[in-house]
Amino acid sequence: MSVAGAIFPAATTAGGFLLVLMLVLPVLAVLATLVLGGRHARTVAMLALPSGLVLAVMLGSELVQSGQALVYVLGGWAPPLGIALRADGLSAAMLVTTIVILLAVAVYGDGDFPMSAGARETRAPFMFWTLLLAVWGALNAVFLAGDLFTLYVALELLTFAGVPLVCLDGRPETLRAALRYLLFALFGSVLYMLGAVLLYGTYGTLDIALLAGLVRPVPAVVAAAALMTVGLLAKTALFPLHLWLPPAHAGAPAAASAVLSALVVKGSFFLVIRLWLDVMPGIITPLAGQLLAGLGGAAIIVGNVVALRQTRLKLLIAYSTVAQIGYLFLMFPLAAGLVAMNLPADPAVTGGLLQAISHATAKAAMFMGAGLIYATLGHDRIADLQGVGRQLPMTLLAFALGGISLVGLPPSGGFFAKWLLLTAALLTGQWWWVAMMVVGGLLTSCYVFVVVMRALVAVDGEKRPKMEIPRYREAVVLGLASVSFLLGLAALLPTDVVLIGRPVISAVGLP
Amino acid sequence: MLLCATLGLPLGMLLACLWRPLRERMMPWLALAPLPGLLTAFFATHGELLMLGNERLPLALEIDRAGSVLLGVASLLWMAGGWYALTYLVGKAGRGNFIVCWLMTLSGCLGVFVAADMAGFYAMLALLSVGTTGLVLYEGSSRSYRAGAIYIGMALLAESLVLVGMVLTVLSTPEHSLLISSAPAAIAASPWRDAIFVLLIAGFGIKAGLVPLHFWIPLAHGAAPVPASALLSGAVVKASVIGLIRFMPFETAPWAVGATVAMLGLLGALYAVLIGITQSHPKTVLAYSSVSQMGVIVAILGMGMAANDGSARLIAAFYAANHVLAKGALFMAVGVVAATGARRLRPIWLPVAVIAVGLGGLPLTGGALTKDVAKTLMGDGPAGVLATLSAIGTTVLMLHFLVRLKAGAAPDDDARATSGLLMPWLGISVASIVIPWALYLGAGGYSLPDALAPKVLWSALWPIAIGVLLAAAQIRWGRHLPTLPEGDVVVVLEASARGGAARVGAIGGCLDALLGRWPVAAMSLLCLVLTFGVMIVGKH
Amino acid sequence: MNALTLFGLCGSALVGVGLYGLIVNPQPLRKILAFNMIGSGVFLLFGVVARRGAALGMGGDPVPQALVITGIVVAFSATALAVALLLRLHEATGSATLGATDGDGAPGV
Amino acid sequence: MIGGILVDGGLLAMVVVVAVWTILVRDSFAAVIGYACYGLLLAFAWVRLAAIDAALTEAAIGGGLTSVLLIRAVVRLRVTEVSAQAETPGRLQRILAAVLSVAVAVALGVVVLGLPEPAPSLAPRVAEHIASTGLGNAVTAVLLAFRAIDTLLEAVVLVYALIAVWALTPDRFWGGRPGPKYAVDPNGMLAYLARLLPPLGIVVGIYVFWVGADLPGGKFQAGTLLAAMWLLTIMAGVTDVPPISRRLLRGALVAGTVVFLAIGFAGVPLAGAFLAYPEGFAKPLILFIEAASMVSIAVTLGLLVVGPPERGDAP
Repeated sequence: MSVAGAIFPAATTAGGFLLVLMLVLPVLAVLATLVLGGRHARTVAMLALPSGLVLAVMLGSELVQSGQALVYVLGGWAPPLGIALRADGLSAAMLVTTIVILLAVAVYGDGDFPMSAGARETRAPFMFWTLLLAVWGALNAVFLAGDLFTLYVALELLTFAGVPLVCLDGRPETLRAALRYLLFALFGSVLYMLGAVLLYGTYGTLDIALLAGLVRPVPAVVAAAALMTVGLLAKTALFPLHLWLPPAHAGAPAAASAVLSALVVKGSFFLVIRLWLDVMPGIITPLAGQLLAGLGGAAIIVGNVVALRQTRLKLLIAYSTVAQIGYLFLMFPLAAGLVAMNLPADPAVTGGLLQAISHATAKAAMFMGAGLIYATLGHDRIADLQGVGRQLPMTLLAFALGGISLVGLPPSGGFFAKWLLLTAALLTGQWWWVAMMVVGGLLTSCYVFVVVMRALVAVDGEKRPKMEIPRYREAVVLGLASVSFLLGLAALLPTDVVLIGRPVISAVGLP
Repeated sequence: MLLCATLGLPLGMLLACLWRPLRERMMPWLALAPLPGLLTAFFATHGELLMLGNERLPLALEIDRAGSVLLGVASLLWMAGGWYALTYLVGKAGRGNFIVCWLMTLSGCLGVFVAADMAGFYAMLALLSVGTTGLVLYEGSSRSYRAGAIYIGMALLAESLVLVGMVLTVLSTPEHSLLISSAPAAIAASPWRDAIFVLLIAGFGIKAGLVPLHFWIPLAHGAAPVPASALLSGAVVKASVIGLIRFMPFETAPWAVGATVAMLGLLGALYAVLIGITQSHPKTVLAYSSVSQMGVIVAILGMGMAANDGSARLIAAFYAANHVLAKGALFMAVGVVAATGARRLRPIWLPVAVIAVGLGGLPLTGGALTKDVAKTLMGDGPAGVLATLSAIGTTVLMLHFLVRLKAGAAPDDDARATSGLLMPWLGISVASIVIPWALYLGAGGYSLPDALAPKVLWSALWPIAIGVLLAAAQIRWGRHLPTLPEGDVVVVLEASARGGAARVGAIGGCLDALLGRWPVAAMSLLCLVLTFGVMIVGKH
Repeated sequence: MNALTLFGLCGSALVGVGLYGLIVNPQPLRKILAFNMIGSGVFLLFGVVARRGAALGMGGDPVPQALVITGIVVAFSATALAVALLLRLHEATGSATLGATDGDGAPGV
Repeated sequence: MIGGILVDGGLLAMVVVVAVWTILVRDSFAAVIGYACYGLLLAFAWVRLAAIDAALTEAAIGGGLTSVLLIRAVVRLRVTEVSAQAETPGRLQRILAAVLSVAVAVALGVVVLGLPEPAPSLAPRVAEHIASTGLGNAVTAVLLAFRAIDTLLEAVVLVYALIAVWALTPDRFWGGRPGPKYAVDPNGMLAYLARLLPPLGIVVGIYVFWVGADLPGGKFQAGTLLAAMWLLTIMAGVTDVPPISRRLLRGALVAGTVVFLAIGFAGVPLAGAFLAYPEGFAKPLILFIEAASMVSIAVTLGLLVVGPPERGDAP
C-alpha cells in the first residue's frame, strides 16, 4: 500500500548537505559550550540559534523548490548497509517550529539565566544554554534520521537533554519528578528498541523507506509495531502513561517547561507519525487506530477535567498539555479512514501537524507567561491572580491568545487544525471524534476563561511587583503567542508557498 | 472598497488599540467606526464578490439585500451606541478594556453581514463572541462574571455546532467550496441534510436565544453596561438571523423542518413574554422581549422554509431591522431615564412608550409595518394565531417595561440627562420610526395606502387593545405573580451542571491519582502493548 | 530444538523477568537494575538475530552486533544518569523513592 | 552438537536463575551483587553467540562499569532500604504484574521463534564492501564506516549524559571535583593494585584498541578498560579526579567527537560525502578517530561513574 520507498529518492539530492549541517550545527554548539566554558555558553547559543533559523529556512525553501524530499546518504553508503538523512515536509515544518520556539525561549531565558562576562562560570546559566542547544540537536536528529536505530539514539539524546531541564533549579521535588520522567522514558525506549530488533530480525534493515516497502503483517512485525508504538506513547505521555508529565513540566523553571511541553514531547510524537504513516500504514488495523485515538480522547477529557481542578497555574498548564497531546493522536484513525476510502490523507496529516505546531507555540508562550506571572507575584496560585492584567498586560494578552489557539478559535493555528481534522472525521463518518473535539474545545475554554478572568480583576491600589519584568521578555512571549494565534493565516500565503507542506506532506507515504 | 472598509476600519482601530496612547484616545472615534458599514449598506452593489484570499482559503466579502438592510441599521445603532458610550462611560474605570471589546464586537457584528465565505463568517462570529464576553464582564461584579461565563460557554457551544454544520456543508458542495452562496443548494442536496439542519439551526438558535436555549440572553444583556446591552440586544443577536438567512435553503427545505422551527420560535416568543412580565429590572424585561422578538423572527424564517418561500429572507431582515432600532432605542432609554429625575421624565417617556408599544404592533409604527409584511407568511393557521398572541404578549410586556422604567428614574427629581446620552437616544428613536417606513415603501415595494388600509390598521390595533387591558389587569393584580430569577431555566441547569462537574472532576482526579502510581502506570503500559498487539493481529 | 532457540527463549525470559522487577520493585535503584536486565534481554535477542544472519565466514551479521555495542553504551549512559539523579535525590531529601502519589510537585518559577 | 546445546542450556539456565534471584531478592545489596554475576554470565553467553565484540563490551560495560556504579549507589542508599521496601505493592498487584510480564515474555518468545528462515542478513553486503575500508573486523567497519553516524551520535550521547549528570551538581560545588576524596592506606592492597594494574591495563587497552581494526576489540572496549584503570587509581587515592571546570578535561571529553566530525567534514571535498573516507586512507583515518575517541570515551565513562561534583576544586 505504501509507496514511500518510491517517493524518497535513493541518492543524495540537491540541498541534501543542509541536512548534515542541521544535524551537526547544534552538536558542535554543545561541544563548544563545554570547551569554552560557561561564560561563552550564551554567546555560542546566540550565534548558533539564528544560524540554525537561516539553515532551517533554506532547507524549507529548497524543499519547496525541488518539490520532493531532501535526502543525504551518509558516507556514500546507501541503505540498507548505510544510513540516509531525510527531510520531508513534516520534518521541515518541525525543524522550523523548533528553532523559532528555541529562539524565543533563548531570548526569554536570558532574563532568568544571565551571564555576565568575566564572571565565574555558574551552574544554572551554563546548563540552561547548553541544554537548550542539546535539545535542539536531539530534535533535529529525530526529525532528520531515516533509520529506526539512529532514531533510537536520537530519542535517548532527547531524554538526556530533557531530564536535567526538569531539575534545573535543583529543588528536591523536581529531582523526584526528573527521576520519574527518566525511568519511565527509559521504560519506553527499551520497548522501542525491542521492536526495532524484531524488525531487523524480520527484514534485515531498519531504514524507514526500505521497511515501508517490505512490511507485512507477520507476528514479529505486529509485535514490533505494538512495542514501538507503546514505547513512544510512554515518552509522549499519552494518557494513561502521563504520570511523569505534570510534576516534571510544572516543576521545571518556566523556560525549561516551555521547551519540554512545546518540543520535547513532540519528538516522540513525531516518531509515532513516522511509524504509523510511513513505515507501517499497511499493517495498522482500523481498530488499532481507533484505540490510539481513544487514548487521545481519554487524555482530552481527563487532562482537561483535571486541569480545571488545579489551583496552581503551572500545573494547570501542564495538565492542559496532557489534554492537548490527546488531540494530536486523533489524526491516526482519520488518516487511516481517508486512505481506506481512497481519498488523500492530507486533511488528517496536515491537521495533526498543524495541531502539534500550534500547540507547541501556544504552550511555550503560556508557560513563559506563567513564569513572568510567578516572577511578578511571587506565586502562581490561580485564586490570587488579581491585578495581573494591570501589571503584565502583554503577558496576559499572550496567555489569552495562546488559550484561543488551544480552544481553536479563528484565525489561530488550532482553528485550522480543527477544521481539517473535522473535515477528515466527517468525511470518514467518524462522528464520535467530532464530538470529542467539540467537547475538548469547550473544556479548554473553561480554564482559559477562569485564568484570564481572574487575572483581569482589578485590585485596589498599586500592588508592588516582586520583580520588575523587562518589556522585551513580555514582548517575546506575546510574539510567540501571536505566531500561534495567526498560524491559521498560513493558509493565505500565495499558492506556491502555501503548498510548502502540501506535496511533501502528502508524499509521506500514504498513497 | 467600501466592503473592505466596513471591516477594515474597526479592525484597524482594534489593532491601533494595542498601543496604549492610541487606545486612550480612541473613545471619541468609536462612533465613526461603523460609518463605512453604513455607506456600504447604501451604496455597495449587491451580489458583487470581493475576493481577498486564495483558492484554498477564499476569504471573500459580499453584500446582499437582506445583508445590507441589517448592516445599515446595525451600523446606525453602533454609531449611536458609540456616541452614547462616550458620555455613559465618563469617569468609569477600565475604559481601555471597554474600547477593545467594543471594537471587537463591532468588527464581528458588521463582519458577519458582509462575510461571503464560511471561514471568514465563522471568524467574525468568534470575534463577536469574545468581544461580547468582554462587554458583559465590563462591570466586574460577580453578577457579570456569572453572566459572562454562561455567555461564553453557550456562544462557544453554538459556534462548535455551527462549525460542524459548516464543515458538513463544505463537504457537500461539489468542489468543497467555502463560499456561503453555495451553501443552501449544497445543504438541500447533501447526504447529511438532516444533520446539517439540526446543527445549524441549533447553533444559530442558541445565538438567537431560541427557547429553551435562551437563558444566557437575560443574564448577559442585563449585566452589560447600557450602551453595550443596547447593541447586544439590538444588533449583535442578529448575527444568527443573517446566518439562517444565508445558509438555509428556503426554496427546497422540507416542510417539517420549517414548521418545527416556526413552532419553536413562536412558542418561545410566548414563553419569553410570560417569564418577562415577572421580571423587575427594566433591562431584563427588555432582554426577555428580545428573546420573544427573536422567536418571532426565527418563526418567520421557519414559515418561509415550510412554504418554500424565499421572500422570507427579506421579510425576516425587515422585521429584524425594526427590532434592531427599536430595541436599541429602548435600552438607551433605560440609561437616559436613570439619569433623569421623575419631574423631567414626561418628554422622554412619551417617545419611549410609542416605540415600546410599537414593538407590539401599534398602528403606523415600524412594528405594525413589519407584522403586516410578516402576515403574508404567517397566514391564518395556527402560526398566525400564535403570532397574534405574541403581539398581544409583547404589548403586555412592553407596558410592564414602561412601568418598571419609571421606577428606575434618578433619585434626584430634577436631574437631567446630558445631551451626550439624549442625542444618540433621540436619533435612534427617530430612526426607529422613520426607517421602517422607508424600507417598507422603498425596498419593500409597498405603497402608503397598503399601510393605511383600515383593515390593516384594525388588525394591528385590536391585539394592542387586548394587550393594554391585560396589562391593566397585571398592574392591578400583578403582585400575585411569582418572581422568577433572571434566566429562569438557567438556575436548574446551573445546579445540575455544578453537581455533574463536581462529580466528573472528582472521578478525573481519582483516575489521575491512580495512574500516577508507578505500578499502575507500568502495568497499563504492558496492557497497552498486548492490546495493540492483539488488535493488529486480530484482523490479519 | 537448536541452541539459538534457547538463546531466543532466554532473551524473552530476561525481558519478562526485568519487566516484573521494573513494575514491582519499589526502590528506584532496583528499577534501574531491572531496566538494565530488560535491556540485556533485548540485546541478547539482537545477538540471536545477528547469529542467525551468519554468512560468508562471518560468525554473525556484523550490523546487529555493532548496534548492540552502541546500545550497551547508551544503556550505560542512561544508568549512570539515573543513578546520579537518585543519589542526588537521596542527598537532598534523605529519601529515595518515587513517591506513590505525589503527582503534584510544587510548581517552580 | 548435543554437547553444545547442553553447555548453552546450562549457561542460559544459570543466567535466568540468577536474573530471577536478582529481581526477587529482598536486599538491594544482594541484588546488585547478583546483577554483577549476571553480567559476567551474560558475557559468556555472548561468546557462545560468536559475538566476541559484543561479549567484550557486555563484560566491560554491562557487567563491569554498571556494577561498579550500582554498588557505589547501593552502599550510599543503604539507609533508605527499609522505608523503601515498605512501598512494595500488595499481593494482587504483584500477581497481576507477574501475569502481564509472563504474557509479554511468552508472546515475545513465540514471535522470536517465528522469525523468518532464511534469516535476513547484511553480512554479504558488509563482506562485499569491507575491502574498501581496509579493515578486517566487520563490526568495526559497520561502526566506523557504514553506520558511522550512529557511532558519532553515540559519542554525543555520552557527552549529553555527562552534561546531565553534571547538571545535578549542587550549586556551591559547581566547577569542583566529582565524587568523594578517597584516602586509602598508601600501603594497602588497593593502592598496591592501583599502582600495579594501570600500566598493565593501559598496555592491554591499547592492544585491544589496536587489534580492533582487524580482530574483535576496539575503542569502546579499550576505553572502558582505561576508564576502569583510572577509576581504580582514583578509588585507591593514588590520583584525584580533576575539577570539572578544567579546560583540559573538557577538551579531552570532546576530542573524539571533534576529530570524528572534522574527518567527517573532510570527507565532503575529499571523498564526496560527509563521513566518507578517501580511497586508500580509510584505515588510518579510522584508526585516528578510534584513538581520539578512545581517550574521550575513557574520560567520559570514568566521569559518568564518579558522578557530579561533591566538593570544591581544592585538591
